[in-house]
Amino acid sequence: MNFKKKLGGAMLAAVMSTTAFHGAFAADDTIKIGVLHSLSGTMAISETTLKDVMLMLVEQQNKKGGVLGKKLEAVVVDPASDWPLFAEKARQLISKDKVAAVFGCWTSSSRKSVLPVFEELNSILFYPVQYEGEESSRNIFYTGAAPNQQAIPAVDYLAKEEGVKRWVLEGTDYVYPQTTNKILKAYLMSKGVAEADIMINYTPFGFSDWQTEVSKIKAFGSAGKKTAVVSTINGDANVPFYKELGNQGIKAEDIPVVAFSVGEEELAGLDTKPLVGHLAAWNYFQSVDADVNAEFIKEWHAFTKNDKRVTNDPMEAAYIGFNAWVKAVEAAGTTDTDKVLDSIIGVSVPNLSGGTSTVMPNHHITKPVLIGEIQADGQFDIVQETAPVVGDEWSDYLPDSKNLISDWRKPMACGNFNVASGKCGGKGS
Amino acid sequence: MLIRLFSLIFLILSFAAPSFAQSDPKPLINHLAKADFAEAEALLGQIAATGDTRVVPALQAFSDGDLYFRKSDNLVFIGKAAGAGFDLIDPVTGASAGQAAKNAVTKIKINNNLRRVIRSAMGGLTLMSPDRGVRLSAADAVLRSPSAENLDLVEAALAKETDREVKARMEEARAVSVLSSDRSVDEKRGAIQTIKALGGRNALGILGSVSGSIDASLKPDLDAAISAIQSEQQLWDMGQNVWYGLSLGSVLLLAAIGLAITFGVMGIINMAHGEMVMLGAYSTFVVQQLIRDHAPGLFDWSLAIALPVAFLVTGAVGFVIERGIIRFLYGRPLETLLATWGVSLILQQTIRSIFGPTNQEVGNPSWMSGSFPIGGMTITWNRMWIIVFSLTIFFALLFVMKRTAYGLNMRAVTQNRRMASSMGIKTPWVDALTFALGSGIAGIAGAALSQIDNVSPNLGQSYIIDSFMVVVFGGVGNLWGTLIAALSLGVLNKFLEPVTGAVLGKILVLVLIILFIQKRPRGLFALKGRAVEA
Amino acid sequence: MITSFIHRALEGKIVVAVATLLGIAVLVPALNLLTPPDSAFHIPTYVMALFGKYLCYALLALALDLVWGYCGILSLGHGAFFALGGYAMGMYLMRQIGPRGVYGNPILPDFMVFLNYKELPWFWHGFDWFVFAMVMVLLVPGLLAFIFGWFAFRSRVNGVYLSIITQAMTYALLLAFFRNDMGFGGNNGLTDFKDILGFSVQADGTRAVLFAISAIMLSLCLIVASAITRSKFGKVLVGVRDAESRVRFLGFRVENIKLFTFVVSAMFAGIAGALFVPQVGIINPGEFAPANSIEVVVWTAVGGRGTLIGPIIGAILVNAGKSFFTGAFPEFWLFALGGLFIAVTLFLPKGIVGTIQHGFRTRRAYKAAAEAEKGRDAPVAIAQAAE
Amino acid sequence: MNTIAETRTKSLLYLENVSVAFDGFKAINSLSFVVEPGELRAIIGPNGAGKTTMMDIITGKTRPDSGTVLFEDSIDLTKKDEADIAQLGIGRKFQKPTVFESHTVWDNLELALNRDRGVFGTLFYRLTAEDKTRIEEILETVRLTHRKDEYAANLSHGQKQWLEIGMLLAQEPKLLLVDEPVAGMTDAETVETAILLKEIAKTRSVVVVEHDMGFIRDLGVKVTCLAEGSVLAEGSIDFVSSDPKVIENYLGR
Repeated sequence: MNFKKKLGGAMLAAVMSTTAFHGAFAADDTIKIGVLHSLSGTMAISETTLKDVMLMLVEQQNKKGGVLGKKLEAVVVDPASDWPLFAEKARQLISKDKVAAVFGCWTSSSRKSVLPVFEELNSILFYPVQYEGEESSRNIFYTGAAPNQQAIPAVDYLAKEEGVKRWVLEGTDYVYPQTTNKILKAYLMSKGVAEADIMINYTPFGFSDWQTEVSKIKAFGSAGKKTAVVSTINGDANVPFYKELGNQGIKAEDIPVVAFSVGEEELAGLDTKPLVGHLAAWNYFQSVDADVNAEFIKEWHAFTKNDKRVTNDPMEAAYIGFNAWVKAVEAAGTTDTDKVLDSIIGVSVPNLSGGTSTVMPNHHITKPVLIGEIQADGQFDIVQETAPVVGDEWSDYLPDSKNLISDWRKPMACGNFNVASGKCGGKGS
Repeated sequence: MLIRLFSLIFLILSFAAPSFAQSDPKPLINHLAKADFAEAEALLGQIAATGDTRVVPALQAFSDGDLYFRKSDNLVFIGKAAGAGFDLIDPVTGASAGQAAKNAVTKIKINNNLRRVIRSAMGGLTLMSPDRGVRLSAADAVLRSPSAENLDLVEAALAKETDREVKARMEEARAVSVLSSDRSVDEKRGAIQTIKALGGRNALGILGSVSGSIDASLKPDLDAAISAIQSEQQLWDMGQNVWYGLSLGSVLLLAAIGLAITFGVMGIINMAHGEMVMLGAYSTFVVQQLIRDHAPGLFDWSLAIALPVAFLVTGAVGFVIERGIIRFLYGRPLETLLATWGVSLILQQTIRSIFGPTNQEVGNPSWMSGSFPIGGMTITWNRMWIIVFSLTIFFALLFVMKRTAYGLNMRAVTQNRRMASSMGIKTPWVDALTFALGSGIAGIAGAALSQIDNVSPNLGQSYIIDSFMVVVFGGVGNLWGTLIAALSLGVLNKFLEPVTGAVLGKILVLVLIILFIQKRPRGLFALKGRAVEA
Repeated sequence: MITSFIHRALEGKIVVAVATLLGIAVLVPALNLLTPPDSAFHIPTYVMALFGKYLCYALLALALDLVWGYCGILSLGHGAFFALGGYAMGMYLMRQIGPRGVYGNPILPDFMVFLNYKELPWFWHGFDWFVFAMVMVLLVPGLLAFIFGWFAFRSRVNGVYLSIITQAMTYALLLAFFRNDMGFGGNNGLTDFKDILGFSVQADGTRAVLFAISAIMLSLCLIVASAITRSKFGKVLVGVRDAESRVRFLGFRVENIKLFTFVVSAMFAGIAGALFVPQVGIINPGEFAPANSIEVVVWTAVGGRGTLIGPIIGAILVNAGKSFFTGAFPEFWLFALGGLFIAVTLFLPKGIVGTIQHGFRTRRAYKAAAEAEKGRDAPVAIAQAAE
Repeated sequence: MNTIAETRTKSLLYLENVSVAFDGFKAINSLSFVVEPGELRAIIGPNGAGKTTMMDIITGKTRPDSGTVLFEDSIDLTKKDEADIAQLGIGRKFQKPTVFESHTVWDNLELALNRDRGVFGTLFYRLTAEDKTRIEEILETVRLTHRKDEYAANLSHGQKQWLEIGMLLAQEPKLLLVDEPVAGMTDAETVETAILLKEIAKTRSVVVVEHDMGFIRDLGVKVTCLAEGSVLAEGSIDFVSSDPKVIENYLGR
């Protein structure tokens, strides 16, 4: 009987000591930032790299003298690919560790899970991954691509340069592909593509047997019109997909595949020779020819002590987000959330493709869109680069969001202002 | 299209003087240095029109991304990476043109569209090659990218061709070119028949592509040909589906077969089974890596070398797990579930710590890449070898279990431990070896699965549930049941998939298994009688 | 009848546990709300939220203990019932957002708007009404358990087979809820809740009340579980666990006994899920993942199955450990968890509470044996002489 | 011999032409067998003769492939499951003593009592004075009164056998099937058990399967010898043990 109480006591003590443990590091002359990326579980495959990038950026910044004369300190936690744990860890970072800002999340689910926490506790999250849009929070900055910064330019390229008339929208069955494909379908139809020339198809997460799907694509592609596949297939399912494509002899010259979730890191697990010519659309490729990029890659190799480690788009997004935050904090002279939120809008920082990216009032950033073809060495050959594009959080091609805009500057300070009704949604007014 | 046309006109105008007089392709090739994609396309047309077969290596190099121009003088060369720079080769004569540092030359951009143009152009240019194989692939190239420009070349080549197979292919290539040309209606009608006889998806595509523009009088012939090919294709699709099902089934079999021993025969709910598969895949990766670094010539043998390595590595890990943990848990099956789940977490994290969380590249040896056609079906080599391989393992295992002394001991121990031990069988050894065998087979399976799936620390997780379903569905303790269950679930899945979609298909299969277990609580091939209850 | 039923539940250690829980239900929110933040006794909101979550997990573990510890049914699918209860609550919370969603649609939740739903799917109706939603919290998991159990127990699917098909069940539900066409928000699930019964879910006061309710529900369920296991029915349950065929040949309908327990347990899990959702602010298909259900088994095993109190302690301990490790030593969390699984099965097969109880019981058994020694009669004496 | 029609009218248990096969092996082969009310019957036979399978069929654990199994002339047992059959009044003791080891002796008997066995009946069950007396009686009968509060796990093998018999008594069956009750018992225990069974058989029918010929002699009742799934011989122990077929099949070995 007694032992239950004792156990309870011991447990409380354990939790308290965790607090103490962290507290010990909380010296006054450091500014803490949170790193909220899964280091175990299914998402570790993608997110661990971003944790490393953040640690590298913090180290570099400290070499430059830190921020506001204080050293930065990264607090790394592991939400273990478990969405409710993301919320718990976010709460812990903000309330207990008192971090000034958090860099993290990969999947939309994890972002949706922490969003209420950031709004409630009024902190800042930098989210570095391409996503489906349809969201704008006062406390979140979206430095990855919105659909218009990736999907639409890619489709334009295929239609123009390759004369594609028939489209397969192949995706993993979750929100990002569903939304992107809805937007793309509306866009393609607005460009005069017939509904019969669009095939949408979904597969489960981690799908590995692509034989039927690939032969379906082949069949759809044999109608005599130039066909392309727009792939929003998620991480793990890509390797077997491309292997099947290669083995069934679908060459990029016949049916090109353009992917939005396949970057250098994913290709690192693949023999890319049969895939030469298939495409990807991102805002950054490791093969970008720019001095700032060469420098970044050099530092990355030095930091990871591995000159085979590749760089990729979410890393660039993390880089931009981090630098924008640093600049905004320097400008505001404080890490206070409200002041930083004010000062960060309009901040321009160099991106890794040789230009600059600006934080826009809708909490998205400007970035050029690059289309690359896969090469035999696992890198991308950039075949097109656009002028910088502003991330569009509310798609113009979805009926319910085309009237919405987001502008977090005062006096509007609204994430979903309806230009038709002249009201800010979500406030109940 | 319009833009292309304009740029073509622009090009012709801008290069008007040289292009008319040109029979030497070299200046044309040099123009590629500063051309954008549209200009390059026009230039390629002109290069092909010279009919000069000396340009073939340059076109090939362009297609492979090996064509460079020298920044100092904008001259174009084929570049072969050599040390820190490039060996430059003259694009037409093939003569060496010295070397250049990496930053002294720039790669000429290429995209899919240009590659397509090159393929067609090269097809036309190499139709007359003295090499039979080259002619055959040239005819193929023409067949795959029909273009009216190739028609004269094909006909010229046809006239000289003597080899029967090549001739037949060229006839088909001619038919394809005829359809997109402005030849007479009769000639086109003949072409439609030739293509119809050719059959297959490609033929369907060719006929479909002209259906909009073809002469109205040919329309009935065309439609008849299309529907004939389609209905034939439907039959082949059925066959193809069965094949896909068997192939998926063989993957399930591979994944499950080790479990059929550790779970089915020994009764251990081995949740670490998936991680054994993963370890096998990582063993393969390490072996390939060593071969790449030290003996690249052996690469095609890498899988053959990796198989025993994977077997031994995972077998050894299995041995350690059995001796260290599982032997204390016999008779408590549900607790083996907990312990082995713990083992699986530790193995996953260990691999993640050593190799990192990202996918590792495991290459396909050449004999496992690509595909070959059987009628209207495409059989990929890797799937085919995996089917062969999984059946081989299955029968080898069956042999070990039923025909060897060790197999007899193993069955004796699992049926009545005490009796077996009093008969002088060293039960601890048999247990450890059996678990090692099951693990080792999972490892081999991992080596094979590395050919079609991701090699990442999560690899095992994706197979564990399916594996249990197969063993339970087949009937625990029955190897034949495992085989039948794997293949039938594979085929069922592949027949559901086109109807319901992949996601719903998978859910339905799970629900069907649940329902089936209600009907036959001990699987397809369950032992009956009193023994089961004991 | 009912009073005696409940009265029977209140055995010594259960009383202590319930008292402790009720004490926590009052004390923790009070310390959170009434003390100033810099006080030494102040419990920060995030700690309270954390413990609220642990309490929900504890209830889930208790639910599993009822079927596994007492009835011998190792369910690897209890996460499914938990998630279904959570979804029922989540649907209520979604409907409460009303026109405050980003698109301002008064009826449709945001995810339906941007996926072009024209109207509310039929199964969403009624969830704007709290009482209905709460009934569903019990009914949906209960019904699934009933249907599943009705088939499985009637066909005498047992042991490992049952475990595997419960796993198949939760896996199938995982895949189904991932599908966007199901109308449950796909992989993002349901999130961004605003208020519950008119109170903001993010306010400290609401959180404190939710915490208190979690603790109270846990005590209630503990009492019910104790009453069940200490009744004659509970003895039959243990009988089913230890010698199912004997129970059958005594004339009990084993399938009904299992079914009742399974359904009650699923409902407990549903309640746990429903309390979990407003406290963590999200429910998504990840909760259906088979690995989650296996983790519940571990909490139960660590604490000691068949002890009711043990699983509660196990759930809280393991999750506190998880919070600690994933914060302090992120890379080692899986090693620690994996090691725990192995250590518990090898060295503490009865779990923490089970081992302690076993200690007591062995001592009692020695005493009893000593007494038997004194009063033994002829056959026993002969039997022992013969040995 | 009686005609079939005559037997049917007064039999408690009636098996005719029952067959069952497991994976091609005929465990029971057109077996016919009758037990009359109040009868104590012994069954012998070599291993694999189908004794336990026959009990499985009677108690509903195994379904016969063909044949008739009637209880009290009218109830078709092949249509019922174990719980139904137990509730009809057929009790069964297993070869290996099967009691609830983590319950006390008292609880074991309480569970076995012939009371409402439904979910809610058991949930709200309270021990009445009448039930208490009944349990105490049985405890006396099976000589376990002094160990009533002990966990069944702590009983000796013989005591477990008795506890199981006690549980069957608590069940108040009309027919009791007892599978090798004295296996592993000491001689003294065996003698006691024979006395106990005869006492029980005064109020109900009992079928005993046993190998121990001495024990069967002690019982002094009609004996049926099974071999290869059918009846080889039936009659007094002397009659059966002098049957040449029985000697060849069973005793002779």
